[in-house]
Amino acid sequence: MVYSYYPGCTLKNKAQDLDRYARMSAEALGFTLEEIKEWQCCGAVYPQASDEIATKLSAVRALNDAKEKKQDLVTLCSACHHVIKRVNDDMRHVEDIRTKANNYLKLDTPYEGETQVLHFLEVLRDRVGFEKLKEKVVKPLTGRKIGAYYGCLLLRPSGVMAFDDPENPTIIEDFIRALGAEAVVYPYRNECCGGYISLKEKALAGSLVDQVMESAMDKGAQELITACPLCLYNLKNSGAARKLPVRYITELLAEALGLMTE
Amino acid sequence: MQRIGVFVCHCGSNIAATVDVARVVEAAAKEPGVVHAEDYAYMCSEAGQLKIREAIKEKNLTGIVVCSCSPRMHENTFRQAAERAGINPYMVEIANIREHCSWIHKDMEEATEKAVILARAAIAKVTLNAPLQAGTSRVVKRALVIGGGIAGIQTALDIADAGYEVDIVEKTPSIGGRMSQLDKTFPTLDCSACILTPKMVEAAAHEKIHIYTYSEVEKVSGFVGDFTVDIRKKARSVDMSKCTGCGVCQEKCPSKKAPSEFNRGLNTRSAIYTPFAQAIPNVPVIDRENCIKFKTGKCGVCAKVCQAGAIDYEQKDEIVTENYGAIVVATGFDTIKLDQYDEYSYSTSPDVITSLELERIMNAAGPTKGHLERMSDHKPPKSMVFIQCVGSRCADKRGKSYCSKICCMYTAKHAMLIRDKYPDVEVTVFYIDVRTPGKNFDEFYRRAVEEYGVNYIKGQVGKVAEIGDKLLVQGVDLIDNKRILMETDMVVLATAIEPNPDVRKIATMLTASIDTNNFLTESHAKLRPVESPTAGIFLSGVCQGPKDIPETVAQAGAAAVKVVGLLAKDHLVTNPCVAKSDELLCNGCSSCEKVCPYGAISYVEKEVNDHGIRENRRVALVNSALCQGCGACTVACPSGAMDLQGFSNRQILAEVDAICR
Amino acid sequence: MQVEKTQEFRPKIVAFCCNWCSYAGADLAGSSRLSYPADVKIIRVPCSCRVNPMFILRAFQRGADGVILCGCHPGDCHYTTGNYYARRRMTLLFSMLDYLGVENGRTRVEWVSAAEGVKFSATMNEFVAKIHSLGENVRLEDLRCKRD
Amino acid sequence: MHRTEKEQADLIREISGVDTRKCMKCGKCSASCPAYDEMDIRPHQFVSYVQNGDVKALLESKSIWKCLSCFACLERCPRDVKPAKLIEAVRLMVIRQRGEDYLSPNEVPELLDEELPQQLLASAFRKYRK
Repeated sequence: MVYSYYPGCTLKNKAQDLDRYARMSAEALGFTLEEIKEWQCCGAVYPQASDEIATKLSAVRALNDAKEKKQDLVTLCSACHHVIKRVNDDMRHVEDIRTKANNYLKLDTPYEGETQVLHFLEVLRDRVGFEKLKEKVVKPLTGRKIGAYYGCLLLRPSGVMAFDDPENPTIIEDFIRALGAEAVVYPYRNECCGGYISLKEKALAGSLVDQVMESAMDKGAQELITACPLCLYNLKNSGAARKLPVRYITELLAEALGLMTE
Repeated sequence: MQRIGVFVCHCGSNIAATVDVARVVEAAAKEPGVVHAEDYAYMCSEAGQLKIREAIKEKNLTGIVVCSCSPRMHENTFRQAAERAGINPYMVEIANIREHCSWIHKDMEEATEKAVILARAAIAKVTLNAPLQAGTSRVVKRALVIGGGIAGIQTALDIADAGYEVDIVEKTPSIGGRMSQLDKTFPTLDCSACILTPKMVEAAAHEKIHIYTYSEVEKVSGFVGDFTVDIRKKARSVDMSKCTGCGVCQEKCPSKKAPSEFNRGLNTRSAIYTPFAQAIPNVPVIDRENCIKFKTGKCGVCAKVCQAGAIDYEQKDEIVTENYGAIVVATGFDTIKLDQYDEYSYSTSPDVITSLELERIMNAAGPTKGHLERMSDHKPPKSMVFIQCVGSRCADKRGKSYCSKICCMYTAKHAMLIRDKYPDVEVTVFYIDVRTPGKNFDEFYRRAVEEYGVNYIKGQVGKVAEIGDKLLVQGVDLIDNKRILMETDMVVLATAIEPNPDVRKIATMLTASIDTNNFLTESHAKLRPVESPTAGIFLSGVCQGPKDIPETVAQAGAAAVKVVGLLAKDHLVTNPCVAKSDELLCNGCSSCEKVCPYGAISYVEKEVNDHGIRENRRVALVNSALCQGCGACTVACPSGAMDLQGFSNRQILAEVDAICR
Repeated sequence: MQVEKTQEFRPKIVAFCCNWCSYAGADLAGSSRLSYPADVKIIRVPCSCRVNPMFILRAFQRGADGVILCGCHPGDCHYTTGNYYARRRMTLLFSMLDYLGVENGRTRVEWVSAAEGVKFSATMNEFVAKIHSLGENVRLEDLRCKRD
Repeated sequence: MHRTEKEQADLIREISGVDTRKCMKCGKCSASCPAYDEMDIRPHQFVSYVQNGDVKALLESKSIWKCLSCFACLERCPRDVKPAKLIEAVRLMVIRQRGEDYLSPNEVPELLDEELPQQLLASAFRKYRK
């Protein structure tokens, strides 16, 4: 199975691990991530205003590229996933945005939201299956207590993202269990890490990260995993010193699949 | 040639403010066949009706049109007026110029123009009306009540006390309903069981009441006065005639892991069980899904210990068919599922509970024997938080659009009871609005605040998070405009109520209409609140809309009076607007017979005289006692032989023509 | 002003409403003061299944610009199955009308319960707007049997 | 172009797509907001300020730079009001109309560190600048 793949700017730079281990794991699990040509930055935040069109175009280009290849579009970074899924929803349901975006892009056939956008985790859950994944694990992570950090962008708004229950998600926990580790459920796993605010509002971001860390430690987590480079950065660099190690979901996956080269 | 009179009602200013009634009169008077037209302030008043009667007599009218409110309001009034003046009541047509015109339009010109057109359509129709004679049908002097909660019990008692037979069908093993799960009741704090149990006993002992528990309505046919109902008596696996209710079987049953429905899953019960100690009948049932004997074939402990020999593993479901003159729906409510509201940690923390669960915890017969304690570690709480409107008043997909009505009061009750019994426990209520319309209700709520020191904070809670063995409640105080982060031991969610999920199935069987929230629709929101628009179907309790106990009991009594009023009649006048076949046009194809939902059409071999030619033909015959007048057959008929009296093809076409003129 | 008024397109719209659900829904729209254009005129029928395709053809023949049929929601029919018959009949009729040149937008079946005053009004507003966008039903004009 | 406060409120409603009349004033948006304590005008107040046409105060509010766009208010609102979209609309109004950027390229070098992901800069520029 071949999927179109949109890595996004950060995965080509600071978050190369997230990208590299995803590709390796995909091959091991029997699917291929085929990077789309000439992708542009998704903009990292979804433009909420109804009159913003130009800022959504790079997402539409990526979506159309996948459509032309008749492939589903897979993303990894939470921000890219959020932006692309929501823009796709706009292209499907908001006539005004669809018309204007197509007018700008002048495609041969207009893009109307045909592409299915999947997060890497959704591919694992819905296409590969966590049971199947479990069978492929060669180095089960037995005994490790791992907390999932979802953040906000993957889950909300749930109506559009349709990723998981926005208040009590289970997909990353199921993923952790499939890899043989113990999933630690803690209440702040879906609260914001501070996002872009950490650039200028250090104190606010710090208090949010502390809350997440404290909550995860309170429930007995020994390490955290996330899908988002910005979450990872904030969790590591904001707030108090008392911290759990944070890694990408794909690092953990590669480790359990025995793909880590040490 | 018909002589038509047209009567235009002002309805005070309801119609006259937007419709120029004088112009309607003027326009109507010019229509062919109209020999009289006038307007009056209130046509439905005695004086208005007198005007109609006088005009009928003076002008020798053969038919009348009243331009007024909806025919659903006053069609009968005017039909009776016509009949008193000596013309057939079905020679009356209503032009609805209030609900369909004056109330929805603002522009006088536009509304008047429309009123004239509606009047013309009614005139065109009445010109083609023919006198109709209503037939009669029998009334079975027995009522069925679906649901054995306080609503159903009260309705049944009131009907039975009036001297009529009543059957109660209850789905669970005992009557009692939600009220039997409550600990105390507002605003007087009487013990719920103490006031309910005598009613349950009275119902069970009443010679006119028959109770089917662990039973469900399976099929309904017939119509007002004469319904035929199939009741499925689910296999109890216990012979009711032999069981003495000693309870040994429940004690000895080795399978004790089934969640107790009665205690809202807070503890478990045995596989053979009665839901609660005061259950009526006091005869257990075997829950076959959890019974070891039924699962593996081994066990049989209950049969061994039963001295009465009442256990019967071979028992089968039984269908009972009964006839009823009236059916009362009293199917009640449940709380909504909270799996969509996990910002309050209901799925993850056992110390976050619903108010109904708290009732069980507070109850001496409940899972904690009435001790207030946390379900996680069985420690008594030092502080508690109540969150109001969870799932009520929601415009999103998760919740319900309506106010559940009872939550403000029961939360005040819970808060007060806890402060009374455990004065050291801090109680905080987060509210959006406190709604206390009802006798002594606001006083009750104020007592909770002023005498019992319950802390009310205005502002909905955003999140409840488990931190250590505490719950962190994150909210705001909208009055102080301040963040609230409050550690507490227990959180109680005032969960929205919704109609019993089975009600949709039941409403479909009864062809009773239901609204988008699954509440049964009443015939008129103000004037006929306990009747369904479907004749012979009555509504009791929360199945019609959120209600507290006093309102439920009042409505249950009202429904009973309506049933008694129906059963007191020896026969009913049937709707004469039924189908009729023209045997000369009928080609005997059976198309009509196939679409009739009532089996009202049969075919007979008959000699007909077709313009002098006598021959035997197979023709359709409508049984007017069975026909309900839907008209499905009239459209199915390929030869145009079948027509509906009162809504004939010619009449409807005349209306179409008048509107499109 | 007056000249404008007479030139303004005032569509003729016939709404067949079943007595039990939609007619009551229209009553509720009225008592809730939920307005919709006066162009809509309602004819009460006992059930949506009483509506003979002939009635609708006649309406278009007489110059109606739109016809809407409202009945109880599927499963809620007062007569159990009437609305299913109506739905099937109308599907056929509407496709035939479309073939004859009466666009699909001019005909509509909608389920409105007795409690759905809001839906009734919204449906009528929508339908009238649709008829306005389609304009006068000129295509059948030539086929109309004119009396004079 | 000069707009009255009422016109500005209408513009905010238009670009946000928010119907402020749907609000039942329960405060759940503010109760859910992680940045609540940093805000001078709180999420629930944004709704009533726009409803009442008090736009000037909103344009001067520091809250528009504190909103995380985490959508907690939007997700949990029982009335589907979407306060986050209102805040975004006000922020856009400020950076579009007054050209008042909250972040200048000159500040960036000293805010950078070794691990800082590109995504952070991209989103901050989107949120803070025209």
